[in-house]
Amino acid sequence: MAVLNDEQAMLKDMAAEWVRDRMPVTALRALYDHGGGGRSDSLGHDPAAWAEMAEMGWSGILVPQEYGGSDFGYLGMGLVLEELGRNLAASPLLSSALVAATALRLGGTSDQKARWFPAIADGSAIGTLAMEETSHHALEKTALAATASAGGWVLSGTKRAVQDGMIADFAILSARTSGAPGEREGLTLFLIETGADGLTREAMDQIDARRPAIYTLSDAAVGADAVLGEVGKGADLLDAIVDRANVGLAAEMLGNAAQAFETTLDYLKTRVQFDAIIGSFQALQHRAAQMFGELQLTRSAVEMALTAIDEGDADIPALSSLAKATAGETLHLISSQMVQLHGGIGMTHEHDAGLYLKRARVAEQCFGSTAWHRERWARLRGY
Amino acid sequence: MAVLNDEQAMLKDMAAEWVRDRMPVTALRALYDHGGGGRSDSLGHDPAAWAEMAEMGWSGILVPQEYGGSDFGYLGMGLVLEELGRNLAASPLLSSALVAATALRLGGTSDQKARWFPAIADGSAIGTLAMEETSHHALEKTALAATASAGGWVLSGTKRAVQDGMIADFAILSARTSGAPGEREGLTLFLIETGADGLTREAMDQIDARRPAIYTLSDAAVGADAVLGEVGKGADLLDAIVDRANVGLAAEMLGNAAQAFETTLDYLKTRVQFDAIIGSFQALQHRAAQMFGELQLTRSAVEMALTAIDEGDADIPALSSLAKATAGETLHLISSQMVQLHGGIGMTHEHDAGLYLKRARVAEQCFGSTAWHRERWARLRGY
Amino acid sequence: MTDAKAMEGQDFRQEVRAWLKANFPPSLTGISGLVFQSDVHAAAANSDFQLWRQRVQEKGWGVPTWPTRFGGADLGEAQVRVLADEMTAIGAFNPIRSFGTMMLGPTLLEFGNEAQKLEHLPPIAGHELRWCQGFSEPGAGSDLASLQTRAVDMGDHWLVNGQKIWTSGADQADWCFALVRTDTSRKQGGISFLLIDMKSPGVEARPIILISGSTHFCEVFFNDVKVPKDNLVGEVNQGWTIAKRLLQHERNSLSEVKAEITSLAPLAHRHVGTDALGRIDCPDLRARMVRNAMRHEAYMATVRRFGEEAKNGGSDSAVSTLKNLWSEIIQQRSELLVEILGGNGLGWAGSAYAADELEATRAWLHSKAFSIYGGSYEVQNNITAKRTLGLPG
Amino acid sequence: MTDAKAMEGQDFRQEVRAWLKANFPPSLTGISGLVFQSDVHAAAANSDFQLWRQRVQEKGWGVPTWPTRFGGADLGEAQVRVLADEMTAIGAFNPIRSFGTMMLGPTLLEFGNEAQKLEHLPPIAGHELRWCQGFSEPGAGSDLASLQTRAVDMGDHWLVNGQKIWTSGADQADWCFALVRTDTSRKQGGISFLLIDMKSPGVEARPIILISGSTHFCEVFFNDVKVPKDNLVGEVNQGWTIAKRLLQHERNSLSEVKAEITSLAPLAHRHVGTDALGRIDCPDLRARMVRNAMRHEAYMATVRRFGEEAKNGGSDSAVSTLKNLWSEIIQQRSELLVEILGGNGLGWAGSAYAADELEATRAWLHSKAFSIYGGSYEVQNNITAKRTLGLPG
Repeated sequence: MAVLNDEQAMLKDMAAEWVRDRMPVTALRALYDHGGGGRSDSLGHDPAAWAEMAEMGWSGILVPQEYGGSDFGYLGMGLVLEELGRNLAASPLLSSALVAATALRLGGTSDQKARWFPAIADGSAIGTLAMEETSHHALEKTALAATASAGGWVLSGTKRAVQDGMIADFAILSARTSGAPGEREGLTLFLIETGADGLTREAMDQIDARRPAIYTLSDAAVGADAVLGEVGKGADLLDAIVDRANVGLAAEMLGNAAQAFETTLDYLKTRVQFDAIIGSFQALQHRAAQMFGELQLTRSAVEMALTAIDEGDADIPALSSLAKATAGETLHLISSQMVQLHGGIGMTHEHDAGLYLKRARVAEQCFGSTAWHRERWARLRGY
Repeated sequence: MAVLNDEQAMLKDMAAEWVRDRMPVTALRALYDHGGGGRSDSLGHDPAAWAEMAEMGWSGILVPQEYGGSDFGYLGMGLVLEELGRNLAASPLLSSALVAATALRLGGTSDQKARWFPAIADGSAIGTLAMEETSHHALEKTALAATASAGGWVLSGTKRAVQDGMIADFAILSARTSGAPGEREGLTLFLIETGADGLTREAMDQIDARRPAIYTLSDAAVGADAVLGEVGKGADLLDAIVDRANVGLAAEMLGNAAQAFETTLDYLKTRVQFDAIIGSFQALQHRAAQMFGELQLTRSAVEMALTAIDEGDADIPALSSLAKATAGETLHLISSQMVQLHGGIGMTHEHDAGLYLKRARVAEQCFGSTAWHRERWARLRGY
Repeated sequence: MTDAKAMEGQDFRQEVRAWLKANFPPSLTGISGLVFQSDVHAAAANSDFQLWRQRVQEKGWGVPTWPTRFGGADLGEAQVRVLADEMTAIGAFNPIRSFGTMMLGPTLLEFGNEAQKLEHLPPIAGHELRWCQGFSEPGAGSDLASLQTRAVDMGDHWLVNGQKIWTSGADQADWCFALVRTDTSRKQGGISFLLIDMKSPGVEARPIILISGSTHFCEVFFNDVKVPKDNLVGEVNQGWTIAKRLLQHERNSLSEVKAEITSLAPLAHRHVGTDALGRIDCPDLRARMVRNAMRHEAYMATVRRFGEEAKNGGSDSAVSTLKNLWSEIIQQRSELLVEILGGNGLGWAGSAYAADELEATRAWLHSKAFSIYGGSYEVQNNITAKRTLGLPG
Repeated sequence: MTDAKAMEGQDFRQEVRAWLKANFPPSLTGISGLVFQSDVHAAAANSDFQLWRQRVQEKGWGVPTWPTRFGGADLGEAQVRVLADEMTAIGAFNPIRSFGTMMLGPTLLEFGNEAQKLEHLPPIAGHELRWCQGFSEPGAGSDLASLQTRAVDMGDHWLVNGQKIWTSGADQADWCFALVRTDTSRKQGGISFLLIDMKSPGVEARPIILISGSTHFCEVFFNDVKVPKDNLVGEVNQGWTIAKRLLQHERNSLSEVKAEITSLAPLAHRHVGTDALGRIDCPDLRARMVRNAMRHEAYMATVRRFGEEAKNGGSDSAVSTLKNLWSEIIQQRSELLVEILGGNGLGWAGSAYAADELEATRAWLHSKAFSIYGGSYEVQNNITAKRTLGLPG
């Protein structure tokens, strides 16, 4: 653990306790149907739990105090996300209180801030980021078209895998105001309410029981005041938002991995085969030792990146990719080994191992895969 | 093992017996000085042993029968190289009887064949390939210039890491007759005698106690009849030669790896620590099982490639790279683990582990590294 | 092989070729027999498959090495190879392949009495009855010797009580070959091999839902199930020996899977894109794909090599090694396929994902079992270390 | 920290900064202290280093936490951190660092008697006498408890017979702290901790040639060596307890190595080339370089994190984990460096290779020891599994 100040330590303890009591893995299981898919009526999270989280002030951690938040910083937010990750708690905290709040912090107009920050902080509105159009993270491939009109802009196109997209009240949406797909130039970010005319959404039944959405925009009109940042220069702003999103997600993945490891370790200490506790077999001991080592690297990379954001470090892009890629590799390993080391029972839907495995792959892929972030880090570091 | 015919099985048995009796690893040690470098007076091999190998007909395995060889095929040659590899036997068999003989088979004129095949077959002449100019295999980077002259060509430039370069009587040498370094077009292969005017050579003190050489050519003249293949179109011919060289080297590496594994396995079965034979520790057992699996993949890849050459398979380039890369990865693993599993004693020059480690890295790098062959395979297979 | 034998082989090859030409329904060309093997409904619904099965059954070629009186064709190993080669050449498959033919059959041939063979082998050869394997138990996954299901000798029958788990297709099976404990005072030495009619009162099979959504595996409960004394195979307490032989058959069949390698490269070019040099546009993913594909190619060569060596009297001592290589390579491949699909490879169901994307996701989840069933990765490594490499302890 | 304490810290920082400015010879800026530590001749030849060492010694800052009467400066942990920070900031180093200061010193402070401390600590603090560590034996590499070197109580002295191995710098050492067997009937409980003068009759040190050509390690033979009774540290047969503490110091110092990361990318661009997209022109090598470098960066963050946590009262229970991460990452890096150099990275000596190429090759060979010495990779994993993770057995 990073060295925390008293307030951070208190926040972490509170989050740990609440997650343990209120959000056991069975809370996630309630989002699944009997056969292993998402329930048809699922929202992909538990609104009552979300209300409690807002009540505790977590949704306002990144909202400036003048707008009703605590401006507690990314390390604080990371501590909460890590605890939520331990039990795979599904909530829009990352999408709204980190990602959407970050977009407003970095690119929002004062009107946008005044309108949405208070609602993010008190949990009454949920924001998200609508960015991906293909199966892989690639902002330059954006094709969704924004055409200038008299009163503002008209948007047409499709966004996939909008996180918490079915419950979001507004989205930060990337669109192309000039140039062609493949170019970084010509992107612009818009803030659009999900109830807007011309915007329809369809839920995606994802393996982790979350409900991302496909947004289809057909001549959806927004005002000129919907723009975040500069028209046509949205790529850098979007990268900055996604950098912070990835670090937050990496913190959640650290929690996933830490708990998956501990659950597996407990199993190794109790399961008997061949007349021995299987945790006494040296091959499994060494595998556990290796996983523990990977967890150490991951925690360091995640906490370093969280701290860098709070400190406004110029190296945030590389540190963000380092955190996400390290967390991705570690979670991949540990979630796979969680199934393997539990043996047959780990293969059943009834057991938690599969839930960690499924969430792991979604998280690994979201906001750029492990491979994508390795490449980005490599370019940034001159390889 | 591949399924061998009677003659192949007999050859293999003979080679195994001779290597065991005549070329223990101590034979290699005689090429090292006390401190771990090559002896200053070393030729990088034992001429008396080489004479015996020629006597047994191994140097003529790839020489057509009309020129005094047995034309026994690449699988047969691979069997011998594998056995030699077991005890790290240093000899010019690969350079001369495989690589130079292959060059003549694929590109030699009838005069060249008549002059050199009989001498290769009876061991009275040693041939080699002089190809590399930089630290990495890259035939297109060839800069050594061949300028047309009245009677033929004048060569100027430098070749590095010419295998068995100090004892070779002639070399197949790649030179640029047109174009610029970086281009595949414009290469031509020449057969040059190492005693030629204008050719000087310098021994390289390599970690494996072999003696590759640097050849410096200063206006060295060769006749028009020194050309192999077509002027300016040498790249494809050279690739074909190197493909076969790599498979032969991979067979030797298979032998290196197999023996390194068996020696280590024997150690695991006898060394006692913590009151137990260390081979009873499960973590080491599983590591041994894994290495055994890698050896299986390697043997299959090597034998498949050897057979493909004998059958004139169109897929030789990819199968050659598969064999070399697989052997490289396996030998890398096993030679490193040989040191690790022997513990402190494996770190001493007195023990054989270091000799396997050193030879391994040289072989991994020679004729294109493991990474180079992975990339080549990937391009050939459309990745 | 002598010339005379080679000639015989040639004659047989001609016969097989002609028969296949006349009898194999072209509509089935290139279809994997596994499709029908694992789905009883698909098998029943396809009339060409029914026809093909009937024809092969009549010929005895579904179990070609078995004696003709048990439904086989009494062929020698060389002829079986010819038959397999010719089937492969035209994209045909053996429609009789099942748990019964691959595992129980060979075991009964070796350990069963004549009455058992006559009763059970022909329905297996005719694919009339389906068998399941009752070995694993909740407390004894890879550690079969610890099994607890009791069979008590009641004089005229065995009374069976206990629970099995990971029983493939138990809910659709007619019979079960099971390991049961007949002596509690010994471990391996107290186990017997019993044939149990799944329609017996007291037998209940409950499908288990796997992480892939599959319900192929079941829990099977035995509550005071009466099993005739004649259904014991071999001697009482000889079950461990029989099971070890049977598991050899299982491992052989698992490592024999000879699927063709379909390159993932075109899919990656489509989903991930291509860089200016024509490479898959994600270097780290590409590097891992390449390494996996190279290992896969070397693995397939290894399967062929072991096959060749086995024909020439080589040992099968490296089956555990093969199985671990296979599970590692295929699991990695499944992961890569999902990674190539990116966000589209993470769906469970619904119109937001294409059918082949959903199939890839389920197959990836299913692949996690490869290193667990049929002897876990860890157990296979133990076997390689001790049996193949001779390491102590 | 209270404000008053912080003020004190500030004052001390000013003092250190001023003293360093006045006393650190600029010619030594940025040089690793290890250069002089491992090469007695280099140390003797450099007059600035001699000067620097003398000044630090007089100040007591080579062993800043030791009491002043033993040659230290009696500083607290906070002051030591300030001292280290300020040295790092100007590229200075501790010139007194040795086996004696890092391992024997702390051990003597804890277990030695006053006479031993007064005799041995000042020469260590003054870097006047060199120590070596006589623990490993030919038959007991990682398994110290099996050691065989005997020390027999002869009334007025101990008589020592036996052989040690892997003794760093024994041929240049003045003294040896050794583990010896004083009771053959017990294993760990029969070991004592003895200080042996290397000039005693019967002591012989023979350098071992390593695969890297290094002769830093020695075999040490003890033939009827007489050792004064006073040279026993702690109680008879308490050696195991003392050694465990000492090895903790060793592990701490091993995992503390905080070399800066120098990117291998420029070297690779030079040797391997750059593709049309500006990437190192060998995708598989590049992918492995990137992964290694990312792990290295995360590892350095981990060292810093553990350092921070330790300052705040965290435990050092993960030292074995750190050591294995470190050895794996550095060994891989050494392999990559040699791979980047290609054929030029495979030379032993001579003009055909550049000096930095030869150095890289030797360093790579030497790096193979990292996972062997100071507790092998396997032993460290055992420790992590049992001590840190609480796994049984």
